[in-house]
Amino acid sequence: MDLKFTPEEAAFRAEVRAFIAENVPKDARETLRAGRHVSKDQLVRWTRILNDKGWSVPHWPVEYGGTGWDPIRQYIFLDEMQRAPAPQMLPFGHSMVGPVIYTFGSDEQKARFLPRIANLDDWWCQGFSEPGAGSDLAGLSTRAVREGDHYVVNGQKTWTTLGQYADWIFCLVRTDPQAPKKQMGISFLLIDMKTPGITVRPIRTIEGGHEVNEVFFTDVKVPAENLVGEENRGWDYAKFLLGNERTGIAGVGATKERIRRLKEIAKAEPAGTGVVWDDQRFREKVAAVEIELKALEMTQLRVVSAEARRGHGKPDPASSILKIKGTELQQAATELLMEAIGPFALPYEAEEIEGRNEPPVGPDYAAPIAPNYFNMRKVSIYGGSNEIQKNIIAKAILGL
Amino acid sequence: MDLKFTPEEAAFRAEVRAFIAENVPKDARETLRAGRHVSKDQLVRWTRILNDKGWSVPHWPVEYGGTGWDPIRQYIFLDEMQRAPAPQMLPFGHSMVGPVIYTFGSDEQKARFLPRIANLDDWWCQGFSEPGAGSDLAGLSTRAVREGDHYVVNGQKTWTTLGQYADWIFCLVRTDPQAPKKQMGISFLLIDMKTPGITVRPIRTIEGGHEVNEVFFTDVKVPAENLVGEENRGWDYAKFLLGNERTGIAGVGATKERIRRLKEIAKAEPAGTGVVWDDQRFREKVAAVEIELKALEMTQLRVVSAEARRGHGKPDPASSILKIKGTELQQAATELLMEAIGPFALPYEAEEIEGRNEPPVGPDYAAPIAPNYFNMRKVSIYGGSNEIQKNIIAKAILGL
Amino acid sequence: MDFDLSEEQSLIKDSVTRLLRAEYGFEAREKHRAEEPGFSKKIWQSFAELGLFAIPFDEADGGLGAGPVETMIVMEAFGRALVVEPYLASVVMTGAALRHAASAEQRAAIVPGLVEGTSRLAFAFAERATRYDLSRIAMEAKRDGGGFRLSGEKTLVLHGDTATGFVVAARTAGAPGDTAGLGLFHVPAEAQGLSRRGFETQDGMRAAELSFADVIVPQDAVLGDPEGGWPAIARIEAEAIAALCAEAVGSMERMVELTVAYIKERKQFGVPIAAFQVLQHRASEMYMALEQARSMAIFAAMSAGESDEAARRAAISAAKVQIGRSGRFIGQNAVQLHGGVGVTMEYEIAHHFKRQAMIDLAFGDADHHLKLVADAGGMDERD
Amino acid sequence: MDFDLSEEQSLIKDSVTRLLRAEYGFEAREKHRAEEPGFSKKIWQSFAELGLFAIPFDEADGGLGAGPVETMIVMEAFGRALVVEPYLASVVMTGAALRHAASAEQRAAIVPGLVEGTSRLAFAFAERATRYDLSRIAMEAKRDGGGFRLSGEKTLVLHGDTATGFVVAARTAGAPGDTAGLGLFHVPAEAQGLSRRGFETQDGMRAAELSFADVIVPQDAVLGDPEGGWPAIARIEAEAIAALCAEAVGSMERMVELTVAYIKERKQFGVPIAAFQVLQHRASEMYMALEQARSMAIFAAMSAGESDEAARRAAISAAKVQIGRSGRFIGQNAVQLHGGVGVTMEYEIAHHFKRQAMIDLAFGDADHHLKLVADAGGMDERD
Repeated sequence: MDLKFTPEEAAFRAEVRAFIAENVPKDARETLRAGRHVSKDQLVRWTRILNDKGWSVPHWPVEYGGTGWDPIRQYIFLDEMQRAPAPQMLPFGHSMVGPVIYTFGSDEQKARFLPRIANLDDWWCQGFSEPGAGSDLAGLSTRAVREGDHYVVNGQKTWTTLGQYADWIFCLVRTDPQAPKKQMGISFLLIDMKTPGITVRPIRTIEGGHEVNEVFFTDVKVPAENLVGEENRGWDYAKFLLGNERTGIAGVGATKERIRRLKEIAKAEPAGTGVVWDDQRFREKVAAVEIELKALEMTQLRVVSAEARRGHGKPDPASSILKIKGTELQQAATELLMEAIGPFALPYEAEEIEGRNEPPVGPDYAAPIAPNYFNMRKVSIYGGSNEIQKNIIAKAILGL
Repeated sequence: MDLKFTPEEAAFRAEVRAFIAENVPKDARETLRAGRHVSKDQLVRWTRILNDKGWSVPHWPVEYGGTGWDPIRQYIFLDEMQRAPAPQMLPFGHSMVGPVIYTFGSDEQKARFLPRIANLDDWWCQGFSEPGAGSDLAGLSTRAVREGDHYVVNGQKTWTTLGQYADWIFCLVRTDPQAPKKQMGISFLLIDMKTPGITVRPIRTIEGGHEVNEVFFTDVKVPAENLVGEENRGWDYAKFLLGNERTGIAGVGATKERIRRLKEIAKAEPAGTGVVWDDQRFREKVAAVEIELKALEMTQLRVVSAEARRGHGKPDPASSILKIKGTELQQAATELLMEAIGPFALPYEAEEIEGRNEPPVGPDYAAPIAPNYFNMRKVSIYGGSNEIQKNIIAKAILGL
Repeated sequence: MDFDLSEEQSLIKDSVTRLLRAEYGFEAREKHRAEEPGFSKKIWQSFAELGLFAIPFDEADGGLGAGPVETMIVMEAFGRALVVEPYLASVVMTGAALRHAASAEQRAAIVPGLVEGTSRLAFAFAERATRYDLSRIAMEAKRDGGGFRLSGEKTLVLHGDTATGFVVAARTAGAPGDTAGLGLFHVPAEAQGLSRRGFETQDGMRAAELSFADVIVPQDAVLGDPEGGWPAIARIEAEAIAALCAEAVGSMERMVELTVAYIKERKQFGVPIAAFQVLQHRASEMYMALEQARSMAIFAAMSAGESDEAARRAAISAAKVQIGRSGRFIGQNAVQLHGGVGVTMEYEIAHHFKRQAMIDLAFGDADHHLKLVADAGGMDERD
Repeated sequence: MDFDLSEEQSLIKDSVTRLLRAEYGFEAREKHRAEEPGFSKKIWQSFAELGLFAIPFDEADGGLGAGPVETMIVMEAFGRALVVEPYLASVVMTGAALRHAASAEQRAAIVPGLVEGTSRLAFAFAERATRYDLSRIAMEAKRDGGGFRLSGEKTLVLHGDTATGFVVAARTAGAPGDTAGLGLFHVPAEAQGLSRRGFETQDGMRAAELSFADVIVPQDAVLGDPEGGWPAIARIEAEAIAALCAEAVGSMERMVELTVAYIKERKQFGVPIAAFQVLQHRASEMYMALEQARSMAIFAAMSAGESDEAARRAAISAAKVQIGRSGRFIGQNAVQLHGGVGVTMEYEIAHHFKRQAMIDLAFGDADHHLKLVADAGGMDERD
């Protein structure tokens, strides 16, 4: 047991840190440090810089553009990305459909899609959730009927994150409604968003932003070559996909960055004869989050290190802890930001996401704080709600 | 809506307070203020003082020795008793078997038992719980078989509080094992503890004390005249009994008294260059408990006042809130006492309950603190665990 | 002690409830707030017709002579419906200013317009550095001939963008943090030198920044002693907090109701999710948090008129702590139990959640008030 | 970075685990602590035979030259079994005193007895007003000829009633609260003028009050600089806390295990209570609290040897916070889920619960350490 990073790991961290510091676009970094969302353009630019370096899809097999890093190095890389902060890769291509394609896809699919994912030439979105299904993903009802060399797709997907920008969507569709179990008879289709019959309707989320969408399919013709793997085996690929995204789920680096900002604001924001940071109780609340976060970071390293031993790609049920605690801490940090800014959380800037026109009401760091707090309520709901994660721990770890 | 006590209610409170202040035995009061248990003798003396005044069973019908007070006055009386602090009446005769006897008992039973309960001439204990039954009270298996003018009782009861002092025990026993539902076929028997075949075995509880017992029945002959009400209807009487003890379940007055002691200790106990009370965080934790307690007191008054309107004896499912929050605050106060005394919680005084021989290690107020904290864990378990109470709220109030 | 409503109180409650049920469903509410001044003038007029604006004022001033309990009843109903009309700003806050500081003549001049709903005042106190300490006011009011000259900036003025006038707290002496040297001034919106910039708030209401460039007001614009306004300011704050507590409770009640209904109806894995015991218990905990908050809103209403300042402050702060904690717990869990739809603008629940968050931050959040209670030695019984 | 045990570490772990499994079940433990010195001399000798007492000492001193990770392994195993033998007092705490303060000659004289288990030292630092600040020591050590004269009282000396000697922290200069002016003294139990009163502790161990009436010790009883003992005291505290964290984690692990087993077996309403989802989730939360605590116990072990005092203190305090919170959460819920039997002496769970409570109060409870972390500005990354 050696609980320090090795000199090689430390050197790797330094290399990553230096590269990010030198190369991340300044505007993107400032956007993130202010707690705002990066634009599509900022994300594309940064992905291409990383791709030029060979680091845009580090966890992929080397033959498809990956780096060959072990899990600890992948963890360090992600941690540094979150802490910089640098724009994070969108998971949809990078961690979701990419690994599905290189694992289960045809050679043609690999050649056609993977390089374009690595360079963010194609913007992917996810078509899993449906209205009324929630955490019961397999209860989906979007239908795909094979007609000659096409599937005809009808149905509706929802919670499609950033679908408004997407070039492609990967969907779970029901190809055999007569299958004896609902998990059977599902297929995994890649669909060009420009296909006729697809409509995207924005969903306005709690903070006022447009991050998710509904996607409607009306007689959408999808070439059969866009089926991944075998027909009616899509549920297996979906499970693979969902179990795949473990490292970084806790968002430790992002929460660290948020706490850095929190301290900055608490030290600037007037309260009484001094500033918010003067209050012992406030400092203790911040420290309490930092301590839980340190514990979580160690827990994450233990999970990552066990994965390194056990071999890649087998999800550890302990990663449910990372999901639960990680999201709780993300939420706790946004709560503390609200408390720090206090009454100046009140003004709403409708233009916030697109860039502002008028001078802000109150300090210029105030505007994103309440929206972030509101928006972060989603993290304990999505990706398998925290209640579902506790079921997983009870069953898979404790045998209850 | 008038949210102040009426002048008559205020005058009543003053009268009660004055009577308690003048009459409660000093030694008993000091025992309680130090967070220790009163002795049997102290309790008997105080009950008889109250009984002379006509106040030992205030909630009983006037014909059996009650006062005719409305629920608000009963609440005020109990609150003053807890805050004084004065020894509280043992519930077993006073609030449990007493009301069962005057409601369902025969005239002979009323005449024989009620005056002796009011004067604590008979010490009663409760024979409901059995090993393995827990919150599933109706799953009991102690058998009573009618033989001529006697029942013959065999079985085991447990968690019999202060059974070591008891003259009588009231028991739920199974008289008809063939009944179609487990709630049927149960009878309610009054049993003299001196009857041959009864053995009492002490259970040592977590803090080292002897508060509860197991009671074993081997061919115990109980006269049939000691059956309350009808055979096989005991479950109805038990439900009546359990739903009856509502006022005071929250222990608001007792927690207030505990917080008074907590502040006293925190202001005496050295920490750094001052005392524990100097720490802002500590004071805030105490204030947080006091605020929840104030809220609970108001909630309790609302429940009591609703009961006054609705008529006596119908339990309000909202009293589950009183049980849950009340026990949480009782526990919170004992936790804060532990934190206040800090390292001097460590020494264990085996003789604590019986009176001490040696000088204490550390301050003389230290010894009962850890035992009280340990012992108070029981309050969220017994009387229908707090989990069961939440089930009740979900079902009876929210309709879930 | 009696928790039943009197006949008059029941009447107020029933009439408000009836009006809101008919005119203030969630979709109607979204329409009301999209109207030009940020609320519905028609609804505002209906409130006037019900006599709601007369509640806190003395009968001698044309009011109903009712008290904090009646305000609680109205605000609780408003909280349920997420009412966006400026009742708190105009009737509760500036109403308190008029009652506690203004002369009979001033009240005779101002109150009738408020009661009829033809004028709407807003209370301007906050500045960049005020945060939760209302004595921390820097804006100057200098004697100028027979009147005063006001210069400086106010911010976060609730409903300030469409108010017909303001009650402005400004400093005639001393320094920010001093309770002495503060005065209250009645300033019409069209006063020379006063400009404002309106903005939307996170919870769908409106507010404004005000800029005072040598605004001259006459002597009779001064409400009470120009250097001794603090006691009135403290009372405005206490009454505002009590009203907010009631509003918060109404909103919490609605959230519990919506959530219980949602989990009964929403199916997953083939059963209503209300079948899951953890959700049942969560709902029970939400209900308990609601009832504890309700108790403290009642306590706040009981105590808002308390003349002993220390006792009043302790009670009001304690209520604000409970409301903040209950509101956060209920709000977060209501959203959580709604799942994805809970974080969309299309469902009512998100709007309650945001309102709760803003109520917590108004006049000091839960931890701010916890510190105040602790610093005062706790909730010692004074009886 | 590597969380696997080395071969030597696995060996230690396996041998301790094997011994405890065979000789230290719950009933055996109750017998051990009922023995005369408050623990089992036979078990103590078995520990010696396994080489556990040699762990922290340098090979040059007759030790194994192992470090905090090995101590963590042993303490975690001890925590699971609720071991009452004075390992923490004698090996961890006074062992740290010897390593950080004593000269080679002193170590040569004292360490062999400790390693063999024939002598047992206890660390006497606490006084009535020390609480959680180890610099708050009043007891005097005055120069007297070639040695020192010790006068005053020590209390809460863990396992002090049967120790063969003490390491005593006493003041040679300055006032309580000064870190300067403290020295460490090795005092045999039979020293003239030293009396002790033993007592039982809440968690079933033993401790003592010591009274020093002009106890004379020679110069070579001084461990290190008689006025510069603070750095060593700070290290004793850090290593003791790290060891306690590991012990606490072992005990938490056992509580989670016992509770999971209990709810699977215990039936109510005709089903195992593990069928109730709220209990499943509670168990999951206990497991999470355990894993978070385990992570911080590892972090404490990593940091116990850290030479940068600020970094060490922050890490150790952070670990103590996490352990305190996890221990309380797990302990309280383990008892709750056991129901009535959870609050009896007859079940193992109550004893773990009490031990956790006492660990929290040893060297500062969770909130004390939270304040320390906060006062230091938080857990800023130093990398």
